[in-house]
Amino acid sequence: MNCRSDFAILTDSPDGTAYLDSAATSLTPDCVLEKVNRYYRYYNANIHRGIHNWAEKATVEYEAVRPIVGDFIQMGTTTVKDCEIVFSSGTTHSINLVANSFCADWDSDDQVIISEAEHHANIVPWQQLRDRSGVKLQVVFLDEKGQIDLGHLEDLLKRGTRRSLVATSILPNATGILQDWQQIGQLSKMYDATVLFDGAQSVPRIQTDVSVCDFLVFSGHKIYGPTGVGVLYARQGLLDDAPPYMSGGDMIKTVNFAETTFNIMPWRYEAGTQNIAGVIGLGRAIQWVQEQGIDNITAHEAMISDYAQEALKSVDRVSVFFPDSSKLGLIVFAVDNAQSSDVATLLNAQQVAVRSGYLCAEPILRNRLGRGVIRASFGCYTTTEEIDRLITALQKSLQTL
Amino acid sequence: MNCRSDFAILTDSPDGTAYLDSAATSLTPDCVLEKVNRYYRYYNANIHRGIHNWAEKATVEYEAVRPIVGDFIQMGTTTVKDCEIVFSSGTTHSINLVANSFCADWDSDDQVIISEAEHHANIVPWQQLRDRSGVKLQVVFLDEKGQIDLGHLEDLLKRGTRRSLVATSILPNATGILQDWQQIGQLSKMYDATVLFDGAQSVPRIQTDVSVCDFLVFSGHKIYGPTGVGVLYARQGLLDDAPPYMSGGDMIKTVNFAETTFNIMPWRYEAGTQNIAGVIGLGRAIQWVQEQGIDNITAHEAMISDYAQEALKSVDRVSVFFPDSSKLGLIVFAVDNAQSSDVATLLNAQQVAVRSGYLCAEPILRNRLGRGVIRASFGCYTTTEEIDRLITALQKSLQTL
Amino acid sequence: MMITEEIQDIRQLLEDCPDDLTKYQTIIEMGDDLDPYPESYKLDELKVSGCQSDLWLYAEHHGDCLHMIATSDAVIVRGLVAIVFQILNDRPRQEIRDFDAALLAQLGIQNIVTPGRQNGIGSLINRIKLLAS
Amino acid sequence: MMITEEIQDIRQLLEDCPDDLTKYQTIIEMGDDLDPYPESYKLDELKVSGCQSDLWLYAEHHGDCLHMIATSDAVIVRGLVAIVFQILNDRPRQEIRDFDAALLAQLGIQNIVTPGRQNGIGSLINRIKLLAS
Ligand SMILES: Cc1ncc(COP(=O)(O)O)c(C=O)c1O
Ligand SMILES: Cc1ncc(COP(=O)(O)O)c(C=O)c1O
Repeated sequence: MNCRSDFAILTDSPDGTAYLDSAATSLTPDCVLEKVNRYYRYYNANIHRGIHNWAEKATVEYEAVRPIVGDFIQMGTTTVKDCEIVFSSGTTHSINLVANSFCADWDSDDQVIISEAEHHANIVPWQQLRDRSGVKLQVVFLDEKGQIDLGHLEDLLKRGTRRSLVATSILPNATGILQDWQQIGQLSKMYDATVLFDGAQSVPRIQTDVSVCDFLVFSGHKIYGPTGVGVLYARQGLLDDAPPYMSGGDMIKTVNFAETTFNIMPWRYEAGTQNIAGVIGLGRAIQWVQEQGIDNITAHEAMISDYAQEALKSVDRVSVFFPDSSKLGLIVFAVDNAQSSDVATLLNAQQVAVRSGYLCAEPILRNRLGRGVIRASFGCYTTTEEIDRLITALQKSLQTL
Repeated sequence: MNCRSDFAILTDSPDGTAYLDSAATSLTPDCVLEKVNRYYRYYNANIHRGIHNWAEKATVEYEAVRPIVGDFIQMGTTTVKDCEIVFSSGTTHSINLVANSFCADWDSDDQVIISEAEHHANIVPWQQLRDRSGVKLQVVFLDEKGQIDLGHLEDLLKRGTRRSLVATSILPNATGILQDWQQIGQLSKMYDATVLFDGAQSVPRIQTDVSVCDFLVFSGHKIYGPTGVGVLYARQGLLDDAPPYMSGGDMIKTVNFAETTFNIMPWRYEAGTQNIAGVIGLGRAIQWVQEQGIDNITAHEAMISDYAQEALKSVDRVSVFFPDSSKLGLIVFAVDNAQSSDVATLLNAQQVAVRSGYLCAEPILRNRLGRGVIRASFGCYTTTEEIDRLITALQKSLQTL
Repeated sequence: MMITEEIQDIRQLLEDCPDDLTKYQTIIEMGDDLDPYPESYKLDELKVSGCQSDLWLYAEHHGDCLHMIATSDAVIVRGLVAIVFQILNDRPRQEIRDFDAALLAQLGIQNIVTPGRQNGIGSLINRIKLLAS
Repeated sequence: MMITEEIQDIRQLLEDCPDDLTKYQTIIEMGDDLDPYPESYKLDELKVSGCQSDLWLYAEHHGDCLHMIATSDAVIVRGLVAIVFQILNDRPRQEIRDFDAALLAQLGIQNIVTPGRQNGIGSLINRIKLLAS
């Protein structure tokens, strides 16, 4: 990959940081900032409701992002695809929306199956649903390779009484192990389960395809886009009549004090003034990813991840999480006799930026390791030199710890 | 006011638009864009959980906006004020949060009182609460001056059986008539009601002071800030233990599959990766407003509004909504025998940008006028020349309609 | 005339206008020629939603062709309807179904082809295509 | 010594370090001098939350003064605790209550004074002030 020059933060960075925290948030290419700035500088208006030129231009730019997203996640060529893309404030919002709207009438005859390796965003909303409605919340375990145990998944699906929702991450942020998502989708479909894929980490890294799922969620800020914006893909028909999660302006057809008629998908779920600049920036970010080529990104991140995993394995006292599985985009590891925040602090003192702690995925880390970890994570701009800097800085840190 | 040069969109605008739609969204001064760009160019990181320099810098910048907001809305000088400011995705989100979290255990013994002049954002969430929980939803009417009828409000407060929430707009977007909000707050307090003020239109235009309310909500994009960000001020203690509206990462203390402990205010209500750039930009926008002087802004907008109202009254076939009350920031009017979207379209053809239709406040417009309207709305950058252009363009349009 | 020719004609007419205001005046005048629309047909099920103004559309199959009448309380919408009718009314249904709405962009009128289905004349075209099938 | 003098002392010590890594090494070494903290005091109610690492703090009133012991599983946090103790431990409670935590910014250590109350040593200071009252 040869994209570093697209990022002023990498070329002009005054502090020479090796940024290895892209799984938390990715850096943003200049073209995305330019696109966002153009909105504020040339047509800074609210959308949908205005008749004037700026409002029209803003509406066109905003709505044009739906087909951009649709193409990117391979929704196929149906003409209705705009109606399947809802803009949210992020992955977390998207999952809460499904838990509250799609599952509004679920109860103890229904079950939600998540995996052991989920991010809190894909755990807590389901716990809240369980506590509110009695839905059964089941956890499918990982096998020794870090893959969702399909046998266990099938057991859980078999035992379900009425409706099942399988909600799992395609690329869990606590393992970096790409799941066999097509298989998970197909197996779940055999049992008529609804499938929600958390694509927060995968959509920026692999070609995703929604043909094997019903819902796909991801965040703008992890795919080289702005903060405060996300996507919910929802297969046509699934959210047509559900009670909206959020209500207010622009998601209604007509309001009077007695009752209100809601708008149709996708606007039904986009209450209030949207993150207009954010959505427009997200569209540009996805186009930028397409310009780089998602397959090139996959290959580059796989190369970097292999390189980093091999290098880390050779460092004394370091144990990589699931060492025998290859990783995509991130490596999670721990250091014997050293607390993870100490390691991260000393790495930072050497201008190497990593994450430490429980990575918003406390259950798997507490259950499997009983301790916090360190995570180095990558973007398509990450270089092997940055990995070398990580290794050198790590070795130096361990002399102190 | 002399601030137009702070807005590239006004000085470089290639199409010479007279932007009279600031109540829908305000224009954004260059300093706000610069602040947002600096985040993406120098410390593009996720907040709270990271240990490295960029994460720390982003966290400091993000958290520094809470006291900026607190000062601006005159929270006083308590040291705990950070805990009373929650960042949301906008006014709509803030109101939904209160309706779902604060009112989570409300039922048919409780009542919510809104006014006739509310925006859909301050109607529909309460209808949803009513439909879900049986809460009584009451509507207080306006008097002939467009002010909330305090006698009627008192009647409704008296009749309440257990808890009451009064949720009204300080400056309704469908009338532009500044309410006697201090009186409304004091009267409601006499009856132990909780008071929520919708400050979407007022916070950008007058010095607000939260001493007479419990909740104050407003949006970044209407106060010269970015899209996709808003504020919920909640008096200390009111939201400490409520069930969160949205759940996921960063709003938790600890998660395991059996149960989850939530974080304290305000983070408890900021699930997932926040609109980091948006919040940082909002902070700069509020500082910019303070640099201009909120009192200067009030005076300027009052002057422009008077000027526009007088000018409009002199145009044949035009009737101003509540003609005998002075307006702040916006004028709503209708034209005899002309449909409002026709008028707006012809104004737009002459580079004058206004809103038309029901302004996301259908009930009052349908009930009082039975038709859509035209709204011209102002910012602190609006000039009397722009009003003159409106009048000329309007006269020309009426020759055709 | 072929659809593309109709579009070219209207485009020419509008291009000849010296400014935007005149363009809309021309459009409004075109609306004056719409066939009358009976009050009794102003039914909710004949309403095309998505505009700020009300728009009613009634259609019948005349043989292979689709015959339509429509009206609106907004004179600009009436004019836009007249334009759409000049292009599509009384055409074979197959031709209407195959019509590529993106062609309307050539007319250079803001709002005539709109993103999503929230406003403008886009929902009218969708409804017409539906009725043609 | 006065609080401000202690701060100046530590500041000098840290400023003399040639780079950030050495600075942290110095901090870690300061943690080695902490008084031992009994295992039996590692109770949930003595935990100071808000750090990525565990931090326990136990305090007693000795006359007017506050005497504290603390420990952490993170050696940098232990070092930061040692710094805070050098400044505040065994001081009159009134003095601790009046202490302006913003002064710690002079130490120039990232993370030592943190925004909000979510991470770092900020919650330790808050807890100490609480215990001093
Ligand atoms: C009075 C009032 N309340 C609420 C809103 C909703 O704000 P937002 O769309 O930013 O959520 C608006 C703006 O449209 C408003 O004018
Ligand atoms: C796998 C996964 N799911 C969900 C999330 C939550 O995303 P956000 O914080 O943008 O809502 C993250 C990111 O932190 C993630 O890595």
